[in-house]
Amino acid sequence: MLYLLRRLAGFALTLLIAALVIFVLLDLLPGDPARFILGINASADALAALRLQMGLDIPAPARFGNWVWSMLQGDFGVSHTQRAPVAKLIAERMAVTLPLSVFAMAISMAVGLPLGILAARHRGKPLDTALMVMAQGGVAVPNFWFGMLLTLLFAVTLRWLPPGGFTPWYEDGWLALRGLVLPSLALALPQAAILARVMRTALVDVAGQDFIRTARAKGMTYGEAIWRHGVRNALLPVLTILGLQFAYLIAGTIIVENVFYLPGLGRLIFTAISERDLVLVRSATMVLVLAVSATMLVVDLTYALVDPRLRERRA
Amino acid sequence: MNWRRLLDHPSLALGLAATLAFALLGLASLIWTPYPIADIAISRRFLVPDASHLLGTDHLGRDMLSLIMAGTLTSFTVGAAAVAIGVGIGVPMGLVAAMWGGPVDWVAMRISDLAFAFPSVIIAILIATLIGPGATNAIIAIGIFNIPVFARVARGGALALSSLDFIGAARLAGLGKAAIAWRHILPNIMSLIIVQGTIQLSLGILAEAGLSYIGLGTQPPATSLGLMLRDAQSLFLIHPSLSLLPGLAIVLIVVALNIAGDGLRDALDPRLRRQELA
Amino acid sequence: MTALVEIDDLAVSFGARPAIEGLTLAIEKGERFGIIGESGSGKSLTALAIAGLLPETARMSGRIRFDGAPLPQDEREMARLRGKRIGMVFQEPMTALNPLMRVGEQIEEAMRLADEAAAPLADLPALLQEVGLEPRHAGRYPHQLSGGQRQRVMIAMALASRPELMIADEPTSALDVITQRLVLDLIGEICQRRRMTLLFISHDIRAVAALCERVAVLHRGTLVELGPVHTVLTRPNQAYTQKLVAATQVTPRQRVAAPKPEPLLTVTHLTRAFKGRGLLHWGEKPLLAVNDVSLSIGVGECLALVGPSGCGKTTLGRMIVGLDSASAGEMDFAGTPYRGADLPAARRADLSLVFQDPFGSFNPRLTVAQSLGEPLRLLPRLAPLERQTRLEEAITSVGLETAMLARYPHEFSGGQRQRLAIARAMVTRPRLVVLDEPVSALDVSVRGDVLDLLARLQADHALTYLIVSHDLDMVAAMADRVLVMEAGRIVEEGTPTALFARPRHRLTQELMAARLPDIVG
Amino acid sequence: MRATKSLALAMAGLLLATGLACAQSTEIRIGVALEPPALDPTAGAAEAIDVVVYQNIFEGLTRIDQTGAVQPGLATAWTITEDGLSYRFTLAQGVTFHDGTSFDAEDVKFTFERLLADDSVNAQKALYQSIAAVTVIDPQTVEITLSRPDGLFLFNLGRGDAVIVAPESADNNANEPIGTGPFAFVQWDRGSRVILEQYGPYWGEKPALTKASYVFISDTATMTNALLAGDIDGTNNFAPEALAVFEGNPQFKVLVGSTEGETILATNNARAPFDTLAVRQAMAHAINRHDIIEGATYGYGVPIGSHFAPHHPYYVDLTETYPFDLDAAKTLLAGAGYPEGFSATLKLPPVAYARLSGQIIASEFAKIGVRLELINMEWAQWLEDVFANKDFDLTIISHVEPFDIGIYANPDYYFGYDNPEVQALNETLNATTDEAQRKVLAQQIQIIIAKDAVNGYLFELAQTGVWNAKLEGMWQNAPIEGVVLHDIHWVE
Repeated sequence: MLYLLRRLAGFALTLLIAALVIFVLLDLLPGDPARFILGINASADALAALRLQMGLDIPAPARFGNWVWSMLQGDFGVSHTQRAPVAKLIAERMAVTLPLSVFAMAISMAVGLPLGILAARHRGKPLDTALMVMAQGGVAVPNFWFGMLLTLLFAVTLRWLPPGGFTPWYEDGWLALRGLVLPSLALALPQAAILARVMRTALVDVAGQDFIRTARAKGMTYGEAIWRHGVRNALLPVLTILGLQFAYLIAGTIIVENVFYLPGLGRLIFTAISERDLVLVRSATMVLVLAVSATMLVVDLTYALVDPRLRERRA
Repeated sequence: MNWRRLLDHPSLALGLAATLAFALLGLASLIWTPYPIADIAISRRFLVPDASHLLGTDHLGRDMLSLIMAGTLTSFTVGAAAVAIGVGIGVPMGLVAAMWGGPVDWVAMRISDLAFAFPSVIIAILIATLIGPGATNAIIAIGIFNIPVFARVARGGALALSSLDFIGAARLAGLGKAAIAWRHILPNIMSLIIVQGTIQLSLGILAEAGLSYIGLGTQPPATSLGLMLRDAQSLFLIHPSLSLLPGLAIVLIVVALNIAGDGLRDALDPRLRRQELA
Repeated sequence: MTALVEIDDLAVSFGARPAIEGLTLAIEKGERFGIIGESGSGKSLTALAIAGLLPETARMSGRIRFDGAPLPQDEREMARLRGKRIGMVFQEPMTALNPLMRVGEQIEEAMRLADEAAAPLADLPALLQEVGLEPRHAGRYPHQLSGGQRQRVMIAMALASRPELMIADEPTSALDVITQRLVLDLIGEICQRRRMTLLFISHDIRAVAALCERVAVLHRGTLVELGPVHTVLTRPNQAYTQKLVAATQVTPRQRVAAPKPEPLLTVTHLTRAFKGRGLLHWGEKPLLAVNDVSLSIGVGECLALVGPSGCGKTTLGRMIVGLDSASAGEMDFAGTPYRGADLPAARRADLSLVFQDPFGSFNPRLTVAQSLGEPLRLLPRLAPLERQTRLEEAITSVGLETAMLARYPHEFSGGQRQRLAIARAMVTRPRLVVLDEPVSALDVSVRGDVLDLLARLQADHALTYLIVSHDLDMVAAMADRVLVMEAGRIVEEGTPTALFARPRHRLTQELMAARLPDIVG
Repeated sequence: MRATKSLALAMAGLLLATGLACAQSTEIRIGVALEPPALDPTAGAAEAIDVVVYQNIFEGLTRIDQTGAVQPGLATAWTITEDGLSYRFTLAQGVTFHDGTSFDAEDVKFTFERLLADDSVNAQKALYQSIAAVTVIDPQTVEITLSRPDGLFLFNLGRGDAVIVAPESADNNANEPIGTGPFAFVQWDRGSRVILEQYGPYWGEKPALTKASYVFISDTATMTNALLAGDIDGTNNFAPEALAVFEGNPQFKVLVGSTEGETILATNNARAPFDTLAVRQAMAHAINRHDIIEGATYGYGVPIGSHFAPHHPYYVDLTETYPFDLDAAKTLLAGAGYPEGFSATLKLPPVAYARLSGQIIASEFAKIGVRLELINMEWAQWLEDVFANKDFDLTIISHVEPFDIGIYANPDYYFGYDNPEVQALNETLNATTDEAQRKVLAQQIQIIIAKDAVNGYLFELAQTGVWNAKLEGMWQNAPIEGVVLHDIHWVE
């Protein structure tokens, strides 16, 4: 319980500092959002009117305070350029980014973990070598590049799946799902390769430990011992990697969303930045940071849940 | 570490040799490329490979081989500079955290958490809007992402070492914490840092490609492999080689680095080596 | 009697390096067979070869027959044979148990694996009771049990299948003295009751003598001597066995001069509390590793601090040399008061420490000269030439050559490294040396030499020693005075002779009772 | 690659065959590169807004047709007084807004009062400054009086900035646009698409399409894939570099037309050394239009020698004013006191034509000793640095406003050209309504600015649309921003 409180306090502090960093960075942004919205030939009084409307005349510390305070109440402000509540805009995009990251994560785990286990069980044999060569390639292929190749094959040539775009879930869940298949695959490939490598290393490490020998002494074959005792222990280091991978995945979605013209959070930030939409960039970045930090938190807590040693020491 | 021993590992030798080959190819571009990369000649664009242009020319009539040489250099430079930032800030941070412990450790780890919470693309976007896109932007963004990685490696390594008796012996000999970190811990975690360095270098090269691809990395007239991919992607169906060549170069460099990294780990990690013998 | 295990011309090698060569021996049904050997002798590999558990990188030749039949080649069949007919107990019970599984489940798993023939199995509580555990222990995770309890779990697991052969590979060397004896007795008792064949592997000759009927002595992969325990250990034929046996008898050293009564170090009401840092730990109760300890060491005295692991003796030693600071109380070294880490630099040269583990106490990246020279920083006025002389003096005084100064630690054996560690402790010409388990990590055969060296140095340089150890025999041979420590407090004090002859405190009595009998001819 | 392509074609044929079995489609999906930030064309400058809403959702009093001519819109007829100061408009009958409210003269009055109000955020407010009063005569008649004659007034009324909005809905138009056009807004999946549906009670001739989606795809390669995969039916402006994929492909038609975009190497005339005529002339001589048009637009741009659209009736060909001649350029530079050339920055906005032209120009200029440092910028930064603060040496930009030669009469404009002669000519031009006279005046200005080499005149942007071969009725030219759906239909 104390551990949980302490970890939560650290989490909250990290978020607060992150908010400060984001605010300071974005407040220094060169460029006038009002001019961007109104464009080249806008008159000076039109600009002044818009600036006032956007609250750019309030001093910075007060704006920071207001921002954090209203975020805590679930109010993320109103986007300058899109004239819509930021919370609503972010929620719409999360309906794409969240399933995309989760699918990619699920695919990478479903592919990477078994392959890693397979390679570890056949350590040093041709199968291991073959799998690890594939993994090397998988890690090395840039995901945007892979995404494009996937589109050419499955969308342009075979026409099995859409080349991009996204149908909202409420309209047609099946179409929405289909739209996420290729991007998830593109995102998942390098992650699966990394996972396979990590899983293999962790399992090989565990395989050298005494309790595997104990399990074999109890009457298990090497394979059985690895499966029943090795995998669960090897998953502990893998868990840490999974947390880190989520950060990479989020970075990856921003790029992959561009390849597949998906209306995700990454593209929202991207367009918002080029449109100088301070309020939107700030809050959307904050949501991404929150997502990454929350994953780290969940990983830490899961760690404690899975490993009885930690549960006790930290409780 | 005995260098001849290192080269006993064939995959390590292969990985290092390939990495070195690409690095040399890139470095060579500093003094010589078949054609200057700023030399634009629309009249000779999209040439197929021949004797005068071994890999053909691109959409502005620039020599592909020259571009790949220069692009490789940029990719390596960005990756290496980002690793340098990560090592330069992360390792001291990790060592300080491990040596001083307590609140210092807590603060250092919170900073590291904070850096982790900003995916490199986000940092790149933020920096790009502040100082404009460019290779520097990519270096900083990837570098910041590297800091917590190295901080954790250094901290973990230092903590594992700090329970060993020679650290106690050094304290008895009157060495301060900084001196112990410098003289006793750093040399012993160097192999960890080198291995992590190769991994981060390959990740950095990939990240640079990604950032250049979305327009936040290297800017013309300079070039990088990622930028070449970006320039060529819309021409993929018409002139596939323009994107296949830099793409292949990225894949090969990253694979070479990873093989070298794996080999180094096997060769340097005493725990693995002991396992091999026991 | 027929043989249960027959080993014929066994050879095991790793690459070009042979680990066992031409080993032939047989273990009879129902007998208790011991294998003695130092590290690297191949004794554990022999056990693994019998169980078919050799590492993948090992190459094996020769024949092993179990109950008349050759060991099956098929991995699954071999595994089932292990599961049903062989039980194994390993050295390190912490790592030998799966940390993520309750121990009860781990024992049940062993039962299920042996259940294929539907033999009536002992239920879990009965099994736990047999190894001296309570039913509630089944629900615990390995880290929630003590070392002895974990080893009992291991034994229960080995027994779960009612095996014919029990292989115990150094089952007690990771345990403290008292537990060690209890576990040994338990193994012996169970083998007797179940009429089980035992293969007991150890470097501890007295443990083998206490438990086994026949013994094989292994040295560098070859069989040195084989025969009934009594014969081999009381009238050894081979020089190597003789040396091993001799090493178990620690001869009391000669006192040159009686210790002077004036104290060099006094410790008054010293306490060291460990507690979690930070605001959120304020409610937790601090752990008192050292609790209100007072003692004094006279000039030229050799004081020993004994006690089970975790009693706080090492923490006390670390505070004395200034590696750790007391939470309360004070120390005084030759007129300088201090609390630990605040020991003034000028005084540090007069105090030194010899660490337990000769492998971890040297930075692998520094030459011996660099490591040995490090404490000389405490004497900044030393001329460079003088420094060199000091180093050479120190290394020759521990019986090594000056040419070795240029080498790196990995080029030395364990015994040599411990000599180097002693040399490093001597290089500043200290007055008090704290010896933390100075020989327990060494092979038996070199222990005697190191102890002799320590005794000689004490005589030559009029040193004062504080020995921290759990080894009663060593302490009896070395110390002028003994302090017994338990849970952070000193519970008994006296000369070794008086204390060991008439122990008054319960702990001292237990420690004495746990001593294995000497080998007497 | 050939194999992939032909396989793709085969598959496309298959899909088409299945498509034929269905009834004649009345739906269309159009790919556009930029997503609008909001959908109110009267409160933002983004072209992307007009691409979606102009003449589809919203209509103005007049409308611009695909030749660039002014046609009646919500005003079916008008009369202009002799002095050119008073316009009386007759409004269409039976017009309703998409929310059901009716349209009348009060809406027109509201629209212009809103546009001209102090707190108005209309980006083109300046264009309508000549309006003195809007008077409702009766529900079907409205009179607008001007403070000075304005030759472009009717054209400006046809712009997206002056579409008629209703007081009931105007505030929500950014997110839920309500107009009088043939298509009504249905939904906007931000980041993805906007969907429009035919508005049943539309007052005019009904369009053929019943539903249209605008799909936002910024990346050219992705757009190519989407077209090839049949995920979209066409796009109004496709990147010229990849047009080769669709040329000669019978499934697609490529429409190449004109735009109002004069692409120029804008030069800071107020800053040394560009305040020297000889320097600007030297640069003009060093511009290789052929290579730039080939390299940056793959041959689809039309060379220009002044700031004027080649398809406009007033156009004069001035491309040979300063022919490509590096020697002449060097001589001029030496004469101006720069025998070794000089260094300067070239700030480039994030559009392909600018980035590519910039690289080519930098390479050319290097040959006369002018060393350019390329600085790539995002739009907002460009607007701030270059456009608002005039902190630049050179930049490349396409001026897409129709008939915008008047910017050369504004000495405060970002390129800092201050020539009283041009200012006087422009004033006369604005006050002149006679076509022949206007033409003479406009041509005079064209010649002066070309001779003065105010900016480097590069090319007129082309509009290169790619459409499904079975689509008809798309605008080939872009006299004004917008993808007008009214006439688009599927044919067999």
